[in-house]
Amino acid sequence: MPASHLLSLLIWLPIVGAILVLVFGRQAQTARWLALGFAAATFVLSIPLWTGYDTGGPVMQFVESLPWINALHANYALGADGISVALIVLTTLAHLLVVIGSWGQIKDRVPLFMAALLGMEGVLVGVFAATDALLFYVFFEAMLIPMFIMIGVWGGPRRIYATLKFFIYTFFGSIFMLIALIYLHLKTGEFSLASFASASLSSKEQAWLFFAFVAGFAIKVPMWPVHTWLPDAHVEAPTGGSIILAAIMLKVGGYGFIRFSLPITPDASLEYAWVMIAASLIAIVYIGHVALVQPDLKKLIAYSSVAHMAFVTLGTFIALALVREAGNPAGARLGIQGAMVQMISHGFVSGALFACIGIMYERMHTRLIKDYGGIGHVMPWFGVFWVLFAMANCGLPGTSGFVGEFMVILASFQTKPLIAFIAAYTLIIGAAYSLWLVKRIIYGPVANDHVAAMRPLDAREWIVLAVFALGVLAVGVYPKFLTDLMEPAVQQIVTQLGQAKV
Amino acid sequence: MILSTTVLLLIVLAPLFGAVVAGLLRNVIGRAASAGVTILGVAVSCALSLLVFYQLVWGGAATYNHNIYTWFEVGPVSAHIGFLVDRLTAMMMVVVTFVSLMVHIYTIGYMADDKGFSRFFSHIALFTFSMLMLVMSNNFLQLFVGWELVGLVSYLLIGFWFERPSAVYASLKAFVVNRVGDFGFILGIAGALYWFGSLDYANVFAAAKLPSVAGRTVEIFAGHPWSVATIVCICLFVGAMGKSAQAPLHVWLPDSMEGPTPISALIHAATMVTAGIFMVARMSPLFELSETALSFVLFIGATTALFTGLIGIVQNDIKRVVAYSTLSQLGYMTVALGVSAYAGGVYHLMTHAFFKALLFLGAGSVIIAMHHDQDMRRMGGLAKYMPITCITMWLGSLALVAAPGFAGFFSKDAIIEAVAESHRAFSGYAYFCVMAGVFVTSLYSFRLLYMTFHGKERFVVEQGGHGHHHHHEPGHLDHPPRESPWVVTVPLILLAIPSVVIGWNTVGPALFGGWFGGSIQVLPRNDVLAELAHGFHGPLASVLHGFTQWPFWISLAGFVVATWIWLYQPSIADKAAKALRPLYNMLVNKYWVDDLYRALFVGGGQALGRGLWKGGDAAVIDGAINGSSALVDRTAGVVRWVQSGYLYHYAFAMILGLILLLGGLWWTLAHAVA
Amino acid sequence: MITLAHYLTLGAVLFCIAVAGIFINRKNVITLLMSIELMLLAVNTNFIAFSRFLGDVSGQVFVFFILTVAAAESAIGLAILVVLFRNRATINVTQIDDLKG
Amino acid sequence: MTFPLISFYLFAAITTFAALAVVSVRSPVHAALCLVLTFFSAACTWLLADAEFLAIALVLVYVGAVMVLFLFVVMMLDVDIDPLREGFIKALPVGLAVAIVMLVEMLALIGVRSLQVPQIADPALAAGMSNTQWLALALFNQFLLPFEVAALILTVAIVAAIPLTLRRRSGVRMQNPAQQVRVQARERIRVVKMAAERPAPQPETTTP
Repeated sequence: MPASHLLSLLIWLPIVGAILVLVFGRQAQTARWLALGFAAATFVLSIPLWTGYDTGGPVMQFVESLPWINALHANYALGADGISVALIVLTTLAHLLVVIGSWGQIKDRVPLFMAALLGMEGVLVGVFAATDALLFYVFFEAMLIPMFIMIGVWGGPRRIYATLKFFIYTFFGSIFMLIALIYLHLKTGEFSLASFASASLSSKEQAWLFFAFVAGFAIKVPMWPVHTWLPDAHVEAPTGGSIILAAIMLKVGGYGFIRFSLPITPDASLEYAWVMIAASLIAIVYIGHVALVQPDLKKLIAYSSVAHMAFVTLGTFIALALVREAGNPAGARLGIQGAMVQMISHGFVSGALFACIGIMYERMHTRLIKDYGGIGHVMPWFGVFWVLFAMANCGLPGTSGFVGEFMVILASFQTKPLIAFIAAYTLIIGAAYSLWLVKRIIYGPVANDHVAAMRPLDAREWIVLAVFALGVLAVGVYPKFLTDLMEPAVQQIVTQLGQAKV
Repeated sequence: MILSTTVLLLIVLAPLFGAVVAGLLRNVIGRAASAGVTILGVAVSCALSLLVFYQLVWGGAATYNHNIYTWFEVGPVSAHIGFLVDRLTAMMMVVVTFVSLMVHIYTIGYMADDKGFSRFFSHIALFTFSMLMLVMSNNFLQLFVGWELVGLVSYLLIGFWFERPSAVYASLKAFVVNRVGDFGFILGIAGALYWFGSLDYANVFAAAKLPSVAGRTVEIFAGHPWSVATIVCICLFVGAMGKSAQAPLHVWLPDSMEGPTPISALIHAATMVTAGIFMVARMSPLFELSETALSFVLFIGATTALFTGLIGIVQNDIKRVVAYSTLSQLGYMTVALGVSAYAGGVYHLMTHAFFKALLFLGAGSVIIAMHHDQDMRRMGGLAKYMPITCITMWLGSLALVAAPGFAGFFSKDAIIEAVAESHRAFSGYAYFCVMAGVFVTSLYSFRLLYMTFHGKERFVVEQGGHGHHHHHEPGHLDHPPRESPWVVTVPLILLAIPSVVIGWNTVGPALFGGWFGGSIQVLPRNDVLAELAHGFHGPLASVLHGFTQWPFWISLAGFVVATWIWLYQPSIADKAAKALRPLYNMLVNKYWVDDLYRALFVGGGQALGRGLWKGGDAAVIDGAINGSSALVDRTAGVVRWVQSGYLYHYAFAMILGLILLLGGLWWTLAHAVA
Repeated sequence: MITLAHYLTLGAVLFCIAVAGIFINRKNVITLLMSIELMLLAVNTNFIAFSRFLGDVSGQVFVFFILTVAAAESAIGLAILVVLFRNRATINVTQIDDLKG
Repeated sequence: MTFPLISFYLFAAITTFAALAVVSVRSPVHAALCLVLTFFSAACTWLLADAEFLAIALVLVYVGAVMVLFLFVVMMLDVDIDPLREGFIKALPVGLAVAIVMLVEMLALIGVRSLQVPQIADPALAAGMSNTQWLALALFNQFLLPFEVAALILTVAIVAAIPLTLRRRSGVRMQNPAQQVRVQARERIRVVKMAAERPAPQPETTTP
């Protein structure tokens, strides 16, 4: 395979763009156009990643490796399998949409915002592309900085509390991950993920490492009960920040579980899978009910994100039990595929919902549900989009939200019917909170004069929502393009899971 | 002869095309074109369905079972979009597209003044697409997709007038209650995949018959082994209970009458609500494996058939009466399924689709004439103003009460006799319910007719100059009621024809002739219809036989009572209501089921959510987190005291350290020496 | 004979006097600085004694460096003192608590 | 009791008492003078330990330079000594207690170990050279780099002391040589173009 620098390009192009925006973007308009140019270029460049990924070829493609810190045997090593490719394309697309969507919404310090956004993009691509643990860790932590800036500068009234909570919470978790990485480095002398995966570890070592990784990733996902930073962060974050946070950043946690926990500590993952499964199931039921009663739009969607991401962890960890205990690798593949599709789908759906909330907030400057009502009369197209995304949020077939949940439920039934029974509760509670929300804000008589004065969607907003809608429908109608892309990677993970390390 | 994939695709996609065009371009192409394109789509679909039906039944075409495309494929698990078209499917396709076409045409008149005209057309066309996807599916995935999509369209259409809070509430209720059913349904699908190894019907049915699979049991509750077929079937049937509004998940259907009447006819009478019946019939090879599941089906169906019908007697909203009658009839169909008379259930589904759509559209016609007032207490004597509506409604009602010769007679009579033949658990209870149900049906049907079309006119026609005001007092009309325009009456007539005659030449093959072929499979020991077939000597004979049977006389008794009370002595009804106050209250309050659900699930769910939010998230989790940060803060506050800022304190600290160090050194050395 | 213990005792006594001086003159920076000089003297005495009695030149080299650093320290210390007095008009240490956390 | 020992006791006693005086006398000037005495007597004890070079250096550097600096500062700052003496008596018991505890500890430690050290001859003489030479050899061979660093530290200290104490007085007029050197011609003379003459103002015409 010829050497490719596509991944490097996708990482550094936006970061260079961020610097250029800061340097030349004194004028807000210049900054916007520059950012749009770079985001669009990155997205266009990420398409060959998808089209060029050979599902028949080796699992890791677009591989690059340069010595980085020789003393530690750490390399600047990049590579992408189907999972990474899907997440990277999602990242570049979401950022492009956020640049378009934030066009008029961000009015002060535009260059800084756009630079933070582009920096975020590069770093996120880096997270998904790194095959060296140290490099991964650097990107993993670097991700916090732009988000910290976004929430801290353009956030709402309680932004300081929210940023600190967000930062310290996630940072606290990732410190444990760093310790785990250092331990693995001492053990293997390298930092490459492949060497970590093949390292033989005793069950005690694995248990410690497993919980260290859990600390890092569970907070990121976020899993119950370490989810409370998310609603606060979302409520205070500007729209663009919320979209990136929900659509991409949360995925890093799920990605980490699949990339680190499963291959490196398979035995401990198996042993403690019940903890993760229980936490996921609790999240589905508990968080669903909590979401039901939220008075704040963003909190509601944030809680629903937690409940949906629980399907990701559920799908990931039932896979272990399926491979090892039930001897059912097919079910395990279904579970992991379901988790992955759920991540991509949630990227579209939650991103779209936060974009919708941003559009409402821009017009009304309130996030309280009780201030809205009857928007469908004044913004008909918006109502259509909103209903579509709400339906996707409650997993209606034909939308992306259904695919992942369906696969995970099918797979979890093969572990234990009881698990599927609890997981399927999301069908009811998800519909209840999503559609009750629709009832209160879109339907009904026009609530007040402010609602009546809301202006319809402008072209930019329409495009953003339409692209999200297309994504939601594409994944929902023909998920095969996604599952085929990820199948080799998933198969490899499941094979690895089958081999005990102890 | 082989069915053409193109034709089948066209059947499905034509309404979708109409829906998309009317939906997305409604502001561009205008109202007439939106209606035109959807009607054209559905008409194409209907014509081609008839063609397919013809090819299958008379053209000798083989059953079509092919995948169109793969939805996802993960290892050995694959999910497809594909079609299974056999006679059962073809019948459903014809029913769906025909009723849909009638409703489309009718809608032109009914929704003429509505500003959501184009949106409505786009929705009902989308519904047609979804329903076709459901019935034509050859696998569980697509079945579920169609299942949910019809639920979505039902949701959108019940809440069509979304400025009305009651409509929005009803739509939400319908969707969420359906979701409760889907909860079971998806578990059933997961179970089918797990135990039978596939999502395709054919594979599942084949696998389920294998002795190794059929004999398999699982202990859901410790110590009670259940066969896997029972679990899967009950789970699937829970889905059917949601969609086909069987007790106790029936609560959404009466409320769904908040939607425009055409969709009440199409979705909530003729097609969507029968999806559950269709599904169980489609799954007959599975259900046959589980006596337990069928008994469960029988019990639920019988309960629904009687008790929801009773509520219909006390309703005053014309559409709600019809809605409760639908519930009751769905109960009959379910009973048929429960006694393994799948063909009987499906046959009743078909006849019911025609006459119930007719009744709804007729009710709609009345509602138009009454300026969208639905209360029967403000009607009466409409027969002379709207004869076509009146006559067609009478025909529909006669079909509903199973007057011998009408379509309903053949199907309902077969069900009742099948129940009598059956020896399944609960069949006695079911027999009582269906017999009592016959009386109840007759009672509310004729009550509706009398209160609406006959007797005293209880509305006021205001003559004079204030004809321009648009806010009518209820029961006050500014001109005498008029017969509805032809777009309304033509569908009524077209639906009345099959309601009357369709039984005559279909009953034989459908029920007793094995017309459905392999689509419906019944174990010989369960085959009650085969028992009945011995007594079947053609439709005329059975009509004549019908006059001698109990159901006819019970029904006639209902007619007499209804005529006496509501045509001649209306005061009796009030007296009866007073005399039987507790019973009356129970019926008016729908057995308090709605109140119970509202308190238990809606209130309970919210209270639980609030408790978990305030108590779990805010108090415990955030309490722990903010508490730990507060702890750090407080510790820092204490430690801060050390940093007094006075140099001599630092010096003192250093010296203290030195003393300690020296003391320690001394101590160790002294010990070392010693 | 003068032994190592003699010198070490002298160093200890000087050091303790300096410590006491720091305690009892805690408000007077000048005396504090002088006490520090005394401490350094005590340390130097020890170094010299060890150098002499262990026959190692390093001790004396260190004394040399300590003298250098101590000179630098007192130069800077006094300069700071002068600036402090100029800005605050006092050298009372109890009034200088800018380091307070 | 040999003569060196007697001398040692004498110098040690003077050192001790002078040190006590340093920390206890009231006037800073007296304290500084006592410190001079302390250093001087300490230097004498160093001489007894055959460290001539350092003893002389102590006298020259400390007594000659640092203490004079102290005296300068003490005299230059017009310090009101009374508030600084507050708490002297109060802190005395603690100070003494701490000092005595430390002394006891140290003496105990000395008692434990130092007696085990054997007596040896003057190492410099044993090496056949003077103390200065002995020290210099080590300093310029083994410790050359630290020596240079020490020199640098001293320089830095001297340079730092100057800007710390320097202050610009307002209202003092002084030359800035740098500015004088950098001056350019066009800053001094500005050539302006203007008309050679300007029209005289028109007399106001008054109309009767």
